[in-house]
Amino acid sequence: MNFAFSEEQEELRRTVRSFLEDKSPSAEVRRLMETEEGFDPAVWRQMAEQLGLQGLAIPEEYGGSGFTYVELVVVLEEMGRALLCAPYFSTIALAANTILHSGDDAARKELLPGIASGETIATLAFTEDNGRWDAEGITMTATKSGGAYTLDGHKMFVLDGHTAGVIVVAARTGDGISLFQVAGDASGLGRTALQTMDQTRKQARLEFSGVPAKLIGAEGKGWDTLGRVLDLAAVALAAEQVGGAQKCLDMAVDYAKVRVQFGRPIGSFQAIKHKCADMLLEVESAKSAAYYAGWAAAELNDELPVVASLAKAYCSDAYFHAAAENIQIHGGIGFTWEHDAHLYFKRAKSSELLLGDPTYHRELLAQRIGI
Amino acid sequence: MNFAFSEEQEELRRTVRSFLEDKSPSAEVRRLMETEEGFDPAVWRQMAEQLGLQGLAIPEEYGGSGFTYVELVVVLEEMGRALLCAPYFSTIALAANTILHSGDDAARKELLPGIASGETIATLAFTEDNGRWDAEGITMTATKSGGAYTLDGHKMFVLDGHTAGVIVVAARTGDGISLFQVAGDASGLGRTALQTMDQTRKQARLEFSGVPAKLIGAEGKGWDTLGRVLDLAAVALAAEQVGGAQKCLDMAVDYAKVRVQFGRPIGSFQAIKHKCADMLLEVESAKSAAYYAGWAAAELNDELPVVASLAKAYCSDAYFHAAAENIQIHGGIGFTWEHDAHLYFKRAKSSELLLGDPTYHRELLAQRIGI
Amino acid sequence: MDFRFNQGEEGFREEVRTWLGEHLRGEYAALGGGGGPADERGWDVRLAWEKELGQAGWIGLGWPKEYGGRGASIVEQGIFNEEYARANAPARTSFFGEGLLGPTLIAFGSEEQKQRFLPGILRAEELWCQGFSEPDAGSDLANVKTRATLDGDEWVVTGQKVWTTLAHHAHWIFAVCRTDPDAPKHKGLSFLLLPMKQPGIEVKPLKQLTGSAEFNEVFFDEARTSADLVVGGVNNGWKVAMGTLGFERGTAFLSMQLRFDNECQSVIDYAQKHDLARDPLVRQKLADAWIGVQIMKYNGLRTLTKLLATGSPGPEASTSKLYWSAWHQRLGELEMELMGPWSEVLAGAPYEPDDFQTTFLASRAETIYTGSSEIQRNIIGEQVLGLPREPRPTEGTPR
Amino acid sequence: MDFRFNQGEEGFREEVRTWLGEHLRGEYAALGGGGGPADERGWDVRLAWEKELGQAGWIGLGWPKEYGGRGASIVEQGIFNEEYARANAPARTSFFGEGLLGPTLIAFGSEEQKQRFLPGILRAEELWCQGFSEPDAGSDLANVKTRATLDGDEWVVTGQKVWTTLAHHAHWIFAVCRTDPDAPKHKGLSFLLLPMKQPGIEVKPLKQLTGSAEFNEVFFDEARTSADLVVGGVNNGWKVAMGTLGFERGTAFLSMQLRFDNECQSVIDYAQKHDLARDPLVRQKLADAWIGVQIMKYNGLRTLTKLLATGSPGPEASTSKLYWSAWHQRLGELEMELMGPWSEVLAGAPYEPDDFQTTFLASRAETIYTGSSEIQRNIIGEQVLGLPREPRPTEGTPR
Repeated sequence: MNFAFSEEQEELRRTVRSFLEDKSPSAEVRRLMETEEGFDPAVWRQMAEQLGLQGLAIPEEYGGSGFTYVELVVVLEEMGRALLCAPYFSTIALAANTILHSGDDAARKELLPGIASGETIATLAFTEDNGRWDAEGITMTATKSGGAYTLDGHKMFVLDGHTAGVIVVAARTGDGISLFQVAGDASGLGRTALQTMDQTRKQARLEFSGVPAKLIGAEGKGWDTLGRVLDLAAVALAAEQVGGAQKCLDMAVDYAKVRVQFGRPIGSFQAIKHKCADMLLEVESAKSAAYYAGWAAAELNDELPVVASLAKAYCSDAYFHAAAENIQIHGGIGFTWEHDAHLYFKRAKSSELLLGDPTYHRELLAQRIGI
Repeated sequence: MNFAFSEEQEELRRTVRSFLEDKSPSAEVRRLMETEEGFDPAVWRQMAEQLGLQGLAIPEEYGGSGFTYVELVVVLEEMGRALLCAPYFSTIALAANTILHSGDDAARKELLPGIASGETIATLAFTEDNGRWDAEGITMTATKSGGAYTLDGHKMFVLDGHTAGVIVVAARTGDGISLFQVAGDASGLGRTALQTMDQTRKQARLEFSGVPAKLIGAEGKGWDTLGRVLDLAAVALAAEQVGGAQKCLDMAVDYAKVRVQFGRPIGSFQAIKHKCADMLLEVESAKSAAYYAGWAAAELNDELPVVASLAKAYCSDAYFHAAAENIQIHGGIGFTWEHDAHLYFKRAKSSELLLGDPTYHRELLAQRIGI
Repeated sequence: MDFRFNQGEEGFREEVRTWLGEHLRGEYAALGGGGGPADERGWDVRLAWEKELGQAGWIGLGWPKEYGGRGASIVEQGIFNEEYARANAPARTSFFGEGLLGPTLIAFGSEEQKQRFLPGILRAEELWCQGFSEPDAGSDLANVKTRATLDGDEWVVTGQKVWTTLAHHAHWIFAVCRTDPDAPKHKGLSFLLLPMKQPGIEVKPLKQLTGSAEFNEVFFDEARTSADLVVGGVNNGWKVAMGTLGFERGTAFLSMQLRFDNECQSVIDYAQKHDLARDPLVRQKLADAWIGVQIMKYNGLRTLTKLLATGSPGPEASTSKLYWSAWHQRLGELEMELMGPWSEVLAGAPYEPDDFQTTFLASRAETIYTGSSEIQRNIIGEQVLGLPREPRPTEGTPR
Repeated sequence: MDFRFNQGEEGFREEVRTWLGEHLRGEYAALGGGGGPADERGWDVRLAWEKELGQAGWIGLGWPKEYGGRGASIVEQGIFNEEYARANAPARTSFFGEGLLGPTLIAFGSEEQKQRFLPGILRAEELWCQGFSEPDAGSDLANVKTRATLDGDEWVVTGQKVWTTLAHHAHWIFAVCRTDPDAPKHKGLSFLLLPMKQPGIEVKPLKQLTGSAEFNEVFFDEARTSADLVVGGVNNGWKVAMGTLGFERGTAFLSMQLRFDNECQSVIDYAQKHDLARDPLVRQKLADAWIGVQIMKYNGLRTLTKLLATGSPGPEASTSKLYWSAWHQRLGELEMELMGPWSEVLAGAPYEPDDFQTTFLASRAETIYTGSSEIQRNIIGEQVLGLPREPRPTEGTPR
């Protein structure tokens, strides 16, 4: 019984934090979020080459270093804390997980090494205009002609869809939901970057018209893979949320210690002190949930579906609450553009809705525990 | 445009408050709540004879004094404040309203004068084991044989059902829901007082086996009457809730001013002060809702169904919150039996559930405003 | 208790409606009810419209007739605001002059000051802005640091104000400045009037989380104004400023409530249009939002009645800001929930939130400005409920 | 990170299970896990059971072996508590002796005190109660007014304690008394041990809103105890009492979590049995309650790990009381909501709430006793987050 990170994992955290403090300070986040691409290719390369972050949890046989999901949780938490602008979540939590769990060894061998090395940016095109994260939400169709597939229709809200070199697409054939691999520059593929409220994570709309696609895994078995990937991605997102929430708490507490009103630091007033205490309770509880879920993801055990929804629901609420309270505690300065509080606030909201909101995940959890 | 009580209405309030301070102090509430009957017949008589409270809103032609629902709201608010143990709500808000709006002038002439004079205690037997407050909840049947009706089945949670001399019963005939008048001592009627968590308002279970009953109003048209009565009763209950909530706020504020901890009155701490401020906001808002609903009830205008549900939903939440915070602010003494805080807390919960809980009324409101 | 208006009041309502019907046309009508302080689109049209209002005598509606107002009753002011909002007429540009400085001058100003400034407000020819908040005096007005010293027949002012709405358009600013640095905190302040268009004043827009700049920073670097432009006497600024803050409440709440009512309805419409209103969870939240905005109305009508009867609002008025700011924040969150992933998509570049997104973002500021929710709870606890104050190191009174 | 137990720990679990399987039979098993402090039913059976536990060495599990304990690790203590709760074994009677006084004596007591009192606890022959709270010292222990003066070789104690669980059954009380009225508030206190069965001590049950008396008032009227029964030295009681409060946390949270888990499941069962679990609103609330109790478990395991690694719990431990008391209150409210009008009907006369009703009522006390939620937030804010304290007229430290 040991609910703690190992010394190696703590060392990884320190390394990543120090790297991100250097490469993703507020000024850099603000510079990148104003660009359409939304990331710095040089930093992306360094993440792969210097720290091996992209390949961290990819098995060694596919060019990664074979660490577990627990290490991934550590990395994602730090990225959430730093508001890193980079296609890491889309490439690793969505695309790499999908390829890894697709049962398609050829696809793994073809795609994972490029991801691990940082060469390939990838994503998963799942949602459509209906915005749903369940199987019924997938209505795009794939047509088989000869041995080849073509895709027609559209995908919406695709994370980093306009910059990804490889897009894994969920679409329907006569056999059901299937997974396809499409090149970012495929003919017939139109990609439009969306202007988003949270500018630190980019989204795109993808229009497919007769786009040639390659099947990943077995036709009609796509949901088996996607169900698991959604759970794994929820755990990854919960970890990001925990990092962001802790940062909001840190900002609020630091400010409450130095900001003086009525002759006292505002943190000495119970109204502020008790807000911070409640934030701590929620942030610590969110950590417990996300870390436990990280372990279940590493073990791929039976608890995973339940704790994934649990962590996503709880961490979403905790992050949004912490980000909102952080603005309130900062007072006037807290809602200016120049202060970072709003960046976390917007990220908290976009993360809350990504992969389904807390209401959706509580319902999912109810089903999964047999209510 | 005038949203205030008239000087006469304020005088009525002062009179009722002073009467109840005299007749329904804490010791008397505690004495009566331990009895099975749950009220003092002498006080009930004085209410009628000295103050004319039972006949207040009953038209003069039926022996009342013909005041409006606004005056009734004032009286009920004071009764809620004093936790008066008496069958006033059941007799006036439920039974008298049902008879008055039944369209049955013979029944009005037969029953209302007795109610107005304080001779008759009456109630409405609506709910059954299913606890529902909608038409579907009524399953008890009435059988017509010759010109006479008999009732079979049971009613549950009937307010003051074991002490009422006249029981208005909602039951089904082939034509639908109909209203019946049954004497409290009718043959075939079994009455069992329930032990209730809130001891200040008594409930009973009624078993009917071939009980002779007299039709009130037209057969099958009972729901037309009951629908209106439920709205009027909701307004009455909201008024009671407002009185109780204000009392909880008063108790909490008074205590916070004198209770010293850490060398200061606890009301000087923001944690307590801000709780009280939030309570004030809710109590004042509850008043606005209940008073406005009282006016709509007096006018019997089109707004009534909507504002009745609005007031019931909001005042229920406000009262429960105020009663719970009152205990918290009192600390240890607040959860002892000897302190009155728990009496209000229990009354708040029973009132919250009576006539349907806030969730039920919000749904009803949504339907009523066309959502 | 009666919620109908009397004949005279209904007549006044008819007059307002008729006038708006005749004048709110063409480019004025096209503007719609939008136009926040940061919205530069149609600014000239809004100014022209405001002058039309002034010519017709709608500015200074509640001011005494001797100062050029119409002496309208509070109910009439409420009716005007209500009809104005209902007609979706342009956002007002003379709020700070009409609502705050005018009443302050009428109460505290010299006869010369009244003669000099009231007509410009009534004709919408001189726009005002308010210089109270400072970086170190957010909720704590007594902590104002902007200094004013007398140099011959002129005040020389140096310092900084923040959260100054409309500063870039205003001709004048009324500002609380420290004129006696040695006096106890709230005893050394004066309420000065300064012309904005001078070298010593610089206005910088303060961009908010919405991407636009509803507020400004105003920097004073030896800005100058005439020595007689101090309102209510030198070192008496605290009292005058408290008076101004009192006027801030006014009767605007009815039109505000109407605006919120419209917004609530648009949320319900959105839910129905997108087939979300059948979801029992959504229905609860919509009903809750609707209840909230109705109670805002009832509370407002009670306040109005109290004002009419006693000249001062009841306890429910002090809770108004706390109430609506929290309600509006919840509504913004509901709007995002209903929009789901679409809530992330902006209407345009570079950063153009739609109405729902703007509510969600801008409502975070509403629980902070003009007295944060925490300060409101202090005020209610201490001034309404009479709970004891905290031991305070300074003597400042919270705004 | 690994949530599996090692072989030794699994072996220990097996040992506990086997022993409970063999001994928890007959009238012991019939008692079930119930039996709050106010529940007199089966008291003699509970006492006999506690002695069986003592004989088998389960009392003082975590005490050092030299004082008769088993020196069990924190994980083993957690496992024992977990299995004990899972087996639905009777509520313990020796909590105050085993969990609070024992560790306090081991840390602060004299050798004579240890020899005199530890064996009686380990054999469940002497029961203890705790005399800290007073009517005027609810959250403010430094404000204790009960006086103790030395009269020859005896302390003479006069005053009153409240919220004293089990006082009517206890043989001894450990009480914080004021021994130097002239010293600063928390410097004049001593930690005394007094026999309960004496003319100077009167115990009165304190009836709660549940209708039963979980707590007592204890009145001291020249009660006496031997001069040497002061723990940790005269006028050093503040430090000793703080130590005792520290032990209060212990490892009981895992069994508490398990109890809450069971209760949460019974709520889910109730909803399903009464066909309420198909309602989307109810499903949200059930899922939320379930999430809450799971997170309580995860938090507990993190605390356990920190305790193992560093000897002191992490920040999440300080939030535990705040968390579970709020969760349990919400659960109680959900229980009432699900029961609907049936929630009003008591199981029997005169006032006999069922399990759900008891949770609803008793949980109001849980956010108050052993440090109210407000005090907990102060502690977290100041001691964990390092936020500045308020200016305080007295020097008392909040409990």
